[in-house]
Amino acid sequence: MQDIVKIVREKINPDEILASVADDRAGGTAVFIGTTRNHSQGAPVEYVEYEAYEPMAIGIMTDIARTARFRWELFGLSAVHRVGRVDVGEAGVVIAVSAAHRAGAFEACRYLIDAVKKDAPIWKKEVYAGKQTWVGL
Amino acid sequence: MQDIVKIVREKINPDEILASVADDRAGGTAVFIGTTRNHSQGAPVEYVEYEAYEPMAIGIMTDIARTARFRWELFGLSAVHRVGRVDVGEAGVVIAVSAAHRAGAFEACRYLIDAVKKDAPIWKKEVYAGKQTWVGL
Amino acid sequence: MRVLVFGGVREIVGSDSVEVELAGGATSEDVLNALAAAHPALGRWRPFLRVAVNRQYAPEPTRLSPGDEIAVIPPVSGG
Amino acid sequence: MRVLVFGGVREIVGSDSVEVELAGGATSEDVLNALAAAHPALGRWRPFLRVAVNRQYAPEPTRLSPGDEIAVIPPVSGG
Repeated sequence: MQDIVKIVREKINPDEILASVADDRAGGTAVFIGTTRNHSQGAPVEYVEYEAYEPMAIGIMTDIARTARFRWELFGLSAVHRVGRVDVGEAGVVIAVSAAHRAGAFEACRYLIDAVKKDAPIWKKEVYAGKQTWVGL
Repeated sequence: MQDIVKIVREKINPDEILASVADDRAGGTAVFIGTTRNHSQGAPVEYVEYEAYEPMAIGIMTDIARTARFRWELFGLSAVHRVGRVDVGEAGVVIAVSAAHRAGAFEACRYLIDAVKKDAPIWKKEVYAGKQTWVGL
Repeated sequence: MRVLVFGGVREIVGSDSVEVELAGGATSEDVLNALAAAHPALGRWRPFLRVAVNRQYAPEPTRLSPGDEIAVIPPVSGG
Repeated sequence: MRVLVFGGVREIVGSDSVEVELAGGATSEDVLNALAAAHPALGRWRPFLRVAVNRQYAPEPTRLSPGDEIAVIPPVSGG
Protein backbone atom coordinates (compact mmCIF):
# COMPACT_ATOMS: atom_id res chain seq x y z
CA MET A 1 0.00 0.00 0.00
CA GLN A 2 1.25 3.49 -0.89
CA ASP A 3 1.75 6.24 1.66
CA ILE A 4 -0.82 8.98 1.20
CA VAL A 5 0.55 12.48 1.80
CA LYS A 6 -1.60 15.48 0.93
CA ILE A 7 -2.11 19.18 1.44
CA VAL A 8 -5.74 20.15 0.90
CA ARG A 9 -7.89 23.27 1.00
CA GLU A 10 -11.24 21.59 1.73
CA LYS A 11 -12.43 20.01 4.99
CA ILE A 12 -10.71 16.76 5.85
CA ASN A 13 -13.02 13.77 6.07
CA PRO A 14 -11.63 11.42 8.75
CA ASP A 15 -13.75 8.54 7.47
CA GLU A 16 -12.02 8.65 4.10
CA ILE A 17 -8.63 8.70 5.80
CA LEU A 18 -9.57 5.70 7.91
CA ALA A 19 -10.72 3.81 4.83
CA SER A 20 -7.44 4.64 3.10
CA VAL A 21 -5.36 2.84 5.76
CA ALA A 22 -7.60 -0.22 6.18
CA ASP A 23 -5.71 -3.48 5.72
CA ASP A 24 -6.76 -7.03 6.57
CA ARG A 25 -3.34 -7.72 8.08
CA ALA A 26 -3.74 -4.87 10.57
CA GLY A 27 -4.65 -5.38 14.21
CA GLY A 28 -4.25 -1.76 15.26
CA THR A 29 -5.01 1.59 13.66
CA ALA A 30 -4.03 4.83 15.37
CA VAL A 31 -5.35 8.19 14.30
CA PHE A 32 -4.46 11.70 15.36
CA ILE A 33 -6.66 14.66 14.55
CA GLY A 34 -5.42 18.16 15.26
CA THR A 35 -8.27 20.64 15.58
CA THR A 36 -8.53 24.40 15.96
CA ARG A 37 -9.05 25.28 19.64
CA ASN A 38 -11.47 27.99 20.65
CA HIS A 39 -8.81 29.74 22.71
CA SER A 40 -5.07 30.21 22.80
CA GLN A 41 -2.87 32.16 25.20
CA GLY A 42 -5.98 32.87 27.21
CA ALA A 43 -7.80 34.67 24.37
CA PRO A 44 -10.77 33.46 22.31
CA VAL A 45 -9.70 32.30 18.84
CA GLU A 46 -12.02 32.90 15.89
CA TYR A 47 -10.22 30.65 13.43
CA VAL A 48 -6.76 29.82 12.22
CA GLU A 49 -5.23 30.19 8.82
CA TYR A 50 -2.62 27.70 7.63
CA GLU A 51 -0.14 28.45 4.88
CA ALA A 52 2.28 25.95 3.36
CA TYR A 53 5.26 25.94 1.06
CA GLU A 54 3.44 23.15 -0.65
CA PRO A 55 5.98 21.32 -2.82
CA MET A 56 8.52 21.33 -0.01
CA ALA A 57 5.93 20.36 2.62
CA ILE A 58 4.89 17.39 0.47
CA GLY A 59 8.55 16.41 0.06
CA ILE A 60 9.29 16.60 3.77
CA MET A 61 6.10 14.77 4.74
CA THR A 62 6.84 12.07 2.17
CA ASP A 63 10.30 11.54 3.69
CA ILE A 64 8.83 11.39 7.19
CA ALA A 65 6.21 8.89 6.02
CA ARG A 66 8.81 6.66 4.39
CA THR A 67 10.85 6.61 7.59
CA ALA A 68 7.83 5.70 9.72
CA ARG A 69 6.60 2.99 7.35
CA PHE A 70 10.00 1.33 7.35
CA ARG A 71 10.64 1.66 11.08
CA TRP A 72 7.25 0.36 12.27
CA GLU A 73 6.40 -1.92 9.33
CA LEU A 74 3.18 -0.08 8.68
CA PHE A 75 0.48 -1.34 6.34
CA GLY A 76 -1.39 1.90 5.69
CA LEU A 77 -0.26 5.48 6.25
CA SER A 78 -2.12 8.68 5.54
CA ALA A 79 -0.99 12.20 6.46
CA VAL A 80 -3.19 15.08 5.36
CA HIS A 81 -2.72 18.74 6.26
CA ARG A 82 -5.24 21.41 5.45
CA VAL A 83 -4.34 24.96 4.42
CA GLY A 84 -6.41 28.13 4.39
CA ARG A 85 -8.99 28.98 6.98
CA VAL A 86 -9.77 26.28 9.55
CA ASP A 87 -12.60 27.10 11.94
CA VAL A 88 -12.79 26.14 15.60
CA GLY A 89 -13.42 22.41 15.98
CA GLU A 90 -12.33 21.63 12.42
CA ALA A 91 -9.33 19.45 11.62
CA GLY A 92 -6.13 21.09 10.41
CA VAL A 93 -4.26 17.81 10.25
CA VAL A 94 -5.15 14.12 10.30
CA ILE A 95 -2.60 11.31 10.56
CA ALA A 96 -3.61 7.65 10.42
CA VAL A 97 -1.56 4.48 10.37
CA SER A 98 -2.35 0.78 10.50
CA ALA A 99 0.06 -1.83 11.85
CA ALA A 100 0.05 -5.41 13.07
CA HIS A 101 -0.20 -4.37 16.71
CA ARG A 102 -1.18 -1.36 18.75
CA ALA A 103 2.29 -0.44 20.03
CA GLY A 104 3.63 0.18 16.52
CA ALA A 105 0.51 2.03 15.46
CA PHE A 106 0.66 4.43 18.43
CA GLU A 107 4.39 5.04 18.16
CA ALA A 108 4.31 5.64 14.42
CA CYS A 109 1.34 7.99 14.65
CA ARG A 110 3.02 10.01 17.39
CA TYR A 111 6.29 10.12 15.49
CA LEU A 112 4.53 11.34 12.36
CA ILE A 113 2.66 14.22 13.94
CA ASP A 114 5.72 15.27 15.95
CA ALA A 115 7.93 15.22 12.85
CA VAL A 116 5.37 17.05 10.70
CA LYS A 117 5.01 19.77 13.33
CA LYS A 118 8.76 20.08 13.67
CA ASP A 119 9.84 20.06 10.03
CA ALA A 120 7.05 20.56 7.51
CA PRO A 121 7.12 24.14 6.15
CA ILE A 122 3.60 24.99 7.26
CA TRP A 123 2.58 28.05 9.26
CA LYS A 124 -0.38 28.79 11.44
CA LYS A 125 -1.85 32.21 12.01
CA GLU A 126 -4.29 32.48 14.90
CA VAL A 127 -7.03 35.01 14.34
CA TYR A 128 -8.58 36.56 17.43
CA ALA A 129 -11.21 39.27 17.58
CA GLY A 130 -9.36 42.15 15.92
CA LYS A 131 -5.89 40.60 16.18
CA GLN A 132 -3.79 38.06 14.31
CA THR A 133 -0.62 36.23 15.31
CA TRP A 134 1.65 34.00 13.34
CA VAL A 135 2.50 31.20 15.76
CA GLY A 136 6.29 31.08 16.05
CA LEU A 137 6.73 34.34 14.18
CA MET B 1 -18.96 16.04 28.78
CA GLN B 2 -19.80 12.52 29.96
CA ASP B 3 -17.57 9.52 29.34
CA ILE B 4 -19.15 7.15 26.84
CA VAL B 5 -18.55 3.48 27.66
CA LYS B 6 -20.42 0.85 25.69
CA ILE B 7 -20.54 -2.81 24.74
CA VAL B 8 -22.35 -3.30 21.44
CA ARG B 9 -23.32 -6.17 19.12
CA GLU B 10 -23.52 -4.18 15.88
CA LYS B 11 -20.67 -2.75 13.79
CA ILE B 12 -18.91 0.20 15.38
CA ASN B 13 -19.10 3.43 13.38
CA PRO B 14 -15.86 5.37 13.98
CA ASP B 15 -17.43 8.58 12.66
CA GLU B 16 -20.04 8.52 15.40
CA ILE B 17 -17.35 7.95 18.00
CA LEU B 18 -15.32 10.86 16.66
CA ALA B 19 -18.36 13.11 16.76
CA SER B 20 -19.00 12.05 20.36
CA VAL B 21 -15.63 13.38 21.58
CA ALA B 22 -15.61 16.63 19.59
CA ASP B 23 -15.05 19.66 21.79
CA ASP B 24 -14.18 23.24 20.82
CA ARG B 25 -11.58 23.39 23.58
CA ALA B 26 -9.69 20.41 22.12
CA GLY B 27 -6.51 20.72 20.08
CA GLY B 28 -5.82 17.00 19.81
CA THR B 29 -7.96 13.91 19.35
CA ALA B 30 -6.41 10.45 19.44
CA VAL B 31 -8.25 7.37 18.28
CA PHE B 32 -7.36 3.70 18.46
CA ILE B 33 -9.19 1.09 16.43
CA GLY B 34 -8.53 -2.58 17.08
CA THR B 35 -9.46 -4.72 14.09
CA THR B 36 -9.62 -8.44 13.41
CA ARG B 37 -6.46 -9.56 11.62
CA ASN B 38 -6.61 -12.07 8.78
CA HIS B 39 -4.02 -14.27 10.44
CA SER B 40 -2.77 -15.17 13.91
CA GLN B 41 -0.04 -17.56 15.01
CA GLY B 42 0.75 -18.08 11.35
CA ALA B 43 -2.71 -19.41 10.46
CA PRO B 44 -5.47 -17.68 8.47
CA VAL B 45 -8.24 -16.36 10.71
CA GLU B 46 -11.84 -16.46 9.48
CA TYR B 47 -13.28 -14.22 12.18
CA VAL B 48 -13.20 -13.69 15.91
CA GLU B 49 -15.95 -13.98 18.45
CA TYR B 50 -15.92 -11.70 21.50
CA GLU B 51 -17.78 -12.50 24.69
CA ALA B 52 -18.12 -10.18 27.67
CA TYR B 53 -19.33 -10.31 31.25
CA GLU B 54 -21.18 -7.20 30.34
CA PRO B 55 -22.17 -5.49 33.59
CA MET B 56 -18.71 -6.05 35.04
CA ALA B 57 -16.97 -5.00 31.80
CA ILE B 58 -18.97 -1.77 31.79
CA GLY B 59 -18.06 -1.19 35.45
CA ILE B 60 -14.34 -1.77 34.87
CA MET B 61 -14.26 0.32 31.70
CA THR B 62 -16.11 3.13 33.47
CA ASP B 63 -13.50 3.12 36.26
CA ILE B 64 -10.67 3.15 33.71
CA ALA B 65 -12.32 6.02 31.85
CA ARG B 66 -12.76 8.06 35.02
CA THR B 67 -9.08 7.60 35.86
CA ALA B 68 -7.97 8.68 32.38
CA ARG B 69 -10.26 11.71 32.25
CA PHE B 70 -8.95 12.95 35.57
CA ARG B 71 -5.29 12.23 34.89
CA TRP B 72 -5.13 13.81 31.42
CA GLU B 73 -7.91 16.42 31.82
CA LEU B 74 -9.78 15.02 28.85
CA PHE B 75 -12.70 16.79 27.22
CA GLY B 76 -14.29 13.85 25.40
CA LEU B 77 -13.82 10.13 25.98
CA SER B 78 -15.47 7.24 24.20
CA ALA B 79 -14.65 3.55 24.66
CA VAL B 80 -16.73 1.06 22.72
CA HIS B 81 -16.17 -2.70 22.57
CA ARG B 82 -18.07 -4.98 20.27
CA VAL B 83 -19.17 -8.52 21.18
CA GLY B 84 -20.26 -11.42 18.99
CA ARG B 85 -18.75 -12.18 15.63
CA VAL B 86 -16.27 -9.63 14.26
CA ASP B 87 -15.05 -10.31 10.73
CA VAL B 88 -11.56 -9.66 9.38
CA GLY B 89 -10.98 -5.92 8.97
CA GLU B 90 -13.87 -4.95 11.26
CA ALA B 91 -13.37 -3.09 14.51
CA GLY B 92 -13.65 -4.99 17.79
CA VAL B 93 -12.81 -1.94 19.86
CA VAL B 94 -12.62 1.80 19.32
CA ILE B 95 -11.22 4.27 21.84
CA ALA B 96 -11.25 8.03 21.25
CA VAL B 97 -10.26 10.93 23.45
CA SER B 98 -9.96 14.66 22.98
CA ALA B 99 -7.60 16.85 25.00
CA ALA B 100 -6.05 20.31 24.88
CA HIS B 101 -2.83 19.00 23.33
CA ARG B 102 -1.59 15.96 21.48
CA ALA B 103 0.62 14.53 24.23
CA GLY B 104 -2.29 14.07 26.62
CA ALA B 105 -4.52 12.68 23.89
CA PHE B 106 -1.98 10.05 22.84
CA GLU B 107 -1.09 9.03 26.38
CA ALA B 108 -4.69 8.76 27.51
CA CYS B 109 -5.71 6.75 24.45
CA ARG B 110 -2.83 4.34 24.94
CA TYR B 111 -3.57 4.01 28.65
CA LEU B 112 -7.22 3.26 27.94
CA ILE B 113 -6.68 0.49 25.40
CA ASP B 114 -3.93 -1.07 27.53
CA ALA B 115 -6.11 -1.02 30.65
CA VAL B 116 -9.18 -2.34 28.82
CA LYS B 117 -7.15 -5.22 27.38
CA LYS B 118 -5.66 -6.01 30.77
CA ASP B 119 -8.71 -5.79 33.01
CA ALA B 120 -12.04 -5.75 31.19
CA PRO B 121 -13.72 -9.18 31.42
CA ILE B 122 -13.93 -9.71 27.68
CA TRP B 123 -12.74 -12.79 25.80
CA LYS B 124 -11.75 -13.37 22.23
CA LYS B 125 -12.10 -16.64 20.38
CA GLU B 126 -10.21 -16.85 17.10
CA VAL B 127 -11.93 -18.99 14.51
CA TYR B 128 -9.69 -20.61 11.90
CA ALA B 129 -10.75 -22.99 9.16
CA GLY B 130 -12.04 -25.92 11.23
CA LYS B 131 -10.49 -24.80 14.53
CA GLN B 132 -11.26 -22.37 17.32
CA THR B 133 -9.08 -21.04 20.10
CA TRP B 134 -9.92 -18.91 23.09
CA VAL B 135 -7.05 -16.47 23.29
CA GLY B 136 -5.50 -16.80 26.76
CA LEU B 137 -7.52 -19.94 27.58
CA MET C 1 -24.21 -21.29 44.95
CA ARG C 2 -24.67 -20.21 41.37
CA VAL C 3 -21.45 -19.25 39.62
CA LEU C 4 -21.22 -17.45 36.28
CA VAL C 5 -18.60 -18.73 33.83
CA PHE C 6 -17.27 -17.25 30.60
CA GLY C 7 -15.16 -17.87 27.52
CA GLY C 8 -13.08 -21.02 27.54
CA VAL C 9 -14.34 -21.98 31.01
CA ARG C 10 -17.92 -21.70 29.82
CA GLU C 11 -17.18 -24.03 26.94
CA ILE C 12 -15.49 -26.61 29.17
CA VAL C 13 -18.31 -26.46 31.69
CA GLY C 14 -20.91 -26.56 28.91
CA SER C 15 -23.12 -23.83 30.36
CA ASP C 16 -22.90 -20.15 31.24
CA SER C 17 -23.50 -20.81 34.92
CA VAL C 18 -22.99 -23.72 37.29
CA GLU C 19 -24.32 -24.66 40.72
CA VAL C 20 -21.42 -25.18 43.15
CA GLU C 21 -21.95 -26.78 46.58
CA LEU C 22 -20.20 -24.68 49.22
CA ALA C 23 -20.14 -24.90 53.00
CA GLY C 24 -20.97 -21.82 55.11
CA GLY C 25 -18.02 -19.42 55.26
CA ALA C 26 -16.74 -20.47 51.85
CA THR C 27 -14.31 -18.25 49.99
CA SER C 28 -13.59 -17.35 46.38
CA GLU C 29 -10.79 -19.92 46.44
CA ASP C 30 -13.26 -22.66 47.41
CA VAL C 31 -15.28 -21.76 44.31
CA LEU C 32 -12.30 -22.36 42.04
CA ASN C 33 -11.37 -25.58 43.84
CA ALA C 34 -14.90 -26.97 43.64
CA LEU C 35 -15.16 -26.05 39.96
CA ALA C 36 -11.80 -27.63 39.14
CA ALA C 37 -12.79 -30.79 41.04
CA ALA C 38 -16.05 -31.06 39.11
CA HIS C 39 -14.37 -30.35 35.74
CA PRO C 40 -10.91 -31.96 35.56
CA ALA C 41 -10.33 -30.30 32.16
CA LEU C 42 -10.08 -27.03 34.06
CA GLY C 43 -7.14 -28.30 36.12
CA ARG C 44 -4.35 -26.77 34.11
CA TRP C 45 -6.16 -23.42 33.95
CA ARG C 46 -6.77 -23.28 37.69
CA PRO C 47 -3.75 -20.99 38.41
CA PHE C 48 -4.95 -18.45 35.83
CA LEU C 49 -8.55 -18.16 36.96
CA ARG C 50 -9.78 -15.23 39.01
CA VAL C 51 -13.03 -14.77 40.85
CA ALA C 52 -15.19 -11.67 40.65
CA VAL C 53 -17.60 -10.96 43.48
CA ASN C 54 -20.38 -8.52 42.74
CA ARG C 55 -18.70 -7.52 39.48
CA GLN C 56 -15.35 -6.67 41.02
CA TYR C 57 -12.15 -8.66 41.02
CA ALA C 58 -11.94 -10.24 44.47
CA PRO C 59 -8.62 -10.56 46.25
CA GLU C 60 -8.16 -14.25 46.98
CA PRO C 61 -9.46 -15.58 49.30
CA THR C 62 -12.57 -13.44 49.76
CA ARG C 63 -15.32 -14.65 52.11
CA LEU C 64 -18.60 -15.05 50.19
CA SER C 65 -22.03 -14.01 51.39
CA PRO C 66 -25.42 -15.33 50.32
CA GLY C 67 -26.74 -13.27 47.41
CA ASP C 68 -23.28 -12.41 46.10
CA GLU C 69 -22.92 -12.46 42.32
CA ILE C 70 -19.99 -14.83 41.78
CA ALA C 71 -18.16 -15.17 38.45
CA VAL C 72 -15.11 -17.10 37.35
CA ILE C 73 -12.90 -14.96 35.12
CA PRO C 74 -10.49 -16.75 32.78
CA PRO C 75 -7.57 -14.73 31.37
CA VAL C 76 -9.11 -11.82 29.51
CA SER C 77 -8.36 -11.11 25.84
CA GLY C 78 -10.50 -8.18 24.78
CA GLY C 79 -9.33 -5.24 22.74
CA MET D 1 17.82 36.24 -7.15
CA ARG D 2 14.17 35.54 -6.50
CA VAL D 3 13.45 34.32 -2.97
CA LEU D 4 10.18 32.80 -1.79
CA VAL D 5 8.89 33.95 1.59
CA PHE D 6 6.12 32.61 3.79
CA GLY D 7 3.98 33.21 6.86
CA GLY D 8 5.05 36.06 9.08
CA VAL D 9 8.00 36.91 6.82
CA ARG D 10 5.70 37.14 3.82
CA GLU D 11 3.49 39.60 5.69
CA ILE D 12 6.44 41.75 6.76
CA VAL D 13 7.88 41.75 3.24
CA GLY D 14 4.44 42.38 1.75
CA SER D 15 4.75 39.84 -1.05
CA ASP D 16 5.21 36.08 -1.46
CA SER D 17 8.56 36.50 -3.19
CA VAL D 18 11.29 39.13 -3.25
CA GLU D 19 14.17 39.93 -5.55
CA VAL D 20 17.45 39.90 -3.62
CA GLU D 21 20.70 41.27 -5.12
CA LEU D 22 23.48 38.76 -4.54
CA ALA D 23 27.07 38.65 -5.73
CA GLY D 24 28.38 35.54 -7.45
CA GLY D 25 29.23 32.79 -4.95
CA ALA D 26 26.59 33.98 -2.53
CA THR D 27 25.36 31.63 0.18
CA SER D 28 22.11 30.97 1.99
CA GLU D 29 23.39 33.17 4.81
CA ASP D 30 23.82 36.07 2.41
CA VAL D 31 20.16 35.71 1.47
CA LEU D 32 19.07 36.11 5.08
CA ASN D 33 21.43 39.04 5.64
CA ALA D 34 20.25 40.85 2.49
CA LEU D 35 16.62 40.28 3.40
CA ALA D 36 17.11 41.50 6.97
CA ALA D 37 18.94 44.58 5.68
CA ALA D 38 16.11 45.43 3.30
CA HIS D 39 13.43 44.80 5.95
CA PRO D 40 14.54 45.98 9.38
CA ALA D 41 11.34 44.57 10.92
CA LEU D 42 12.83 41.12 10.24
CA GLY D 43 15.85 41.86 12.42
CA ARG D 44 14.69 40.18 15.59
CA TRP D 45 13.56 37.11 13.63
CA ARG D 46 16.86 36.71 11.80
CA PRO D 47 18.27 34.06 14.20
CA PHE D 48 15.17 31.89 13.72
CA LEU D 49 15.03 31.95 9.94
CA ARG D 50 16.21 29.03 7.85
CA VAL D 51 16.82 28.80 4.14
CA ALA D 52 15.57 26.00 1.91
CA VAL D 53 17.37 25.37 -1.36
CA ASN D 54 15.49 23.35 -3.93
CA ARG D 55 12.86 22.42 -1.35
CA GLN D 56 15.29 21.05 1.20
CA TYR D 57 16.57 22.65 4.39
CA ALA D 58 20.05 23.90 3.56
CA PRO D 59 22.84 23.67 6.11
CA GLU D 60 24.10 27.21 6.62
CA PRO D 61 26.01 28.48 4.73
CA THR D 62 25.19 26.69 1.48
CA ARG D 63 26.64 28.02 -1.80
CA LEU D 64 23.81 28.95 -4.19
CA SER D 65 23.69 28.24 -7.91
CA PRO D 66 21.75 30.05 -10.63
CA GLY D 67 18.36 28.42 -11.04
CA ASP D 68 18.15 27.24 -7.43
CA GLU D 69 14.73 27.57 -5.83
CA ILE D 70 15.44 29.61 -2.69
CA ALA D 71 12.96 30.00 0.15
CA VAL D 72 13.13 31.65 3.55
CA ILE D 73 11.51 29.43 6.18
CA PRO D 74 10.31 31.11 9.38
CA PRO D 75 9.71 28.92 12.42
CA VAL D 76 7.11 26.36 11.35
CA SER D 77 3.85 25.87 13.22
CA GLY D 78 1.83 23.31 11.32
CA GLY D 79 -0.08 20.41 12.82
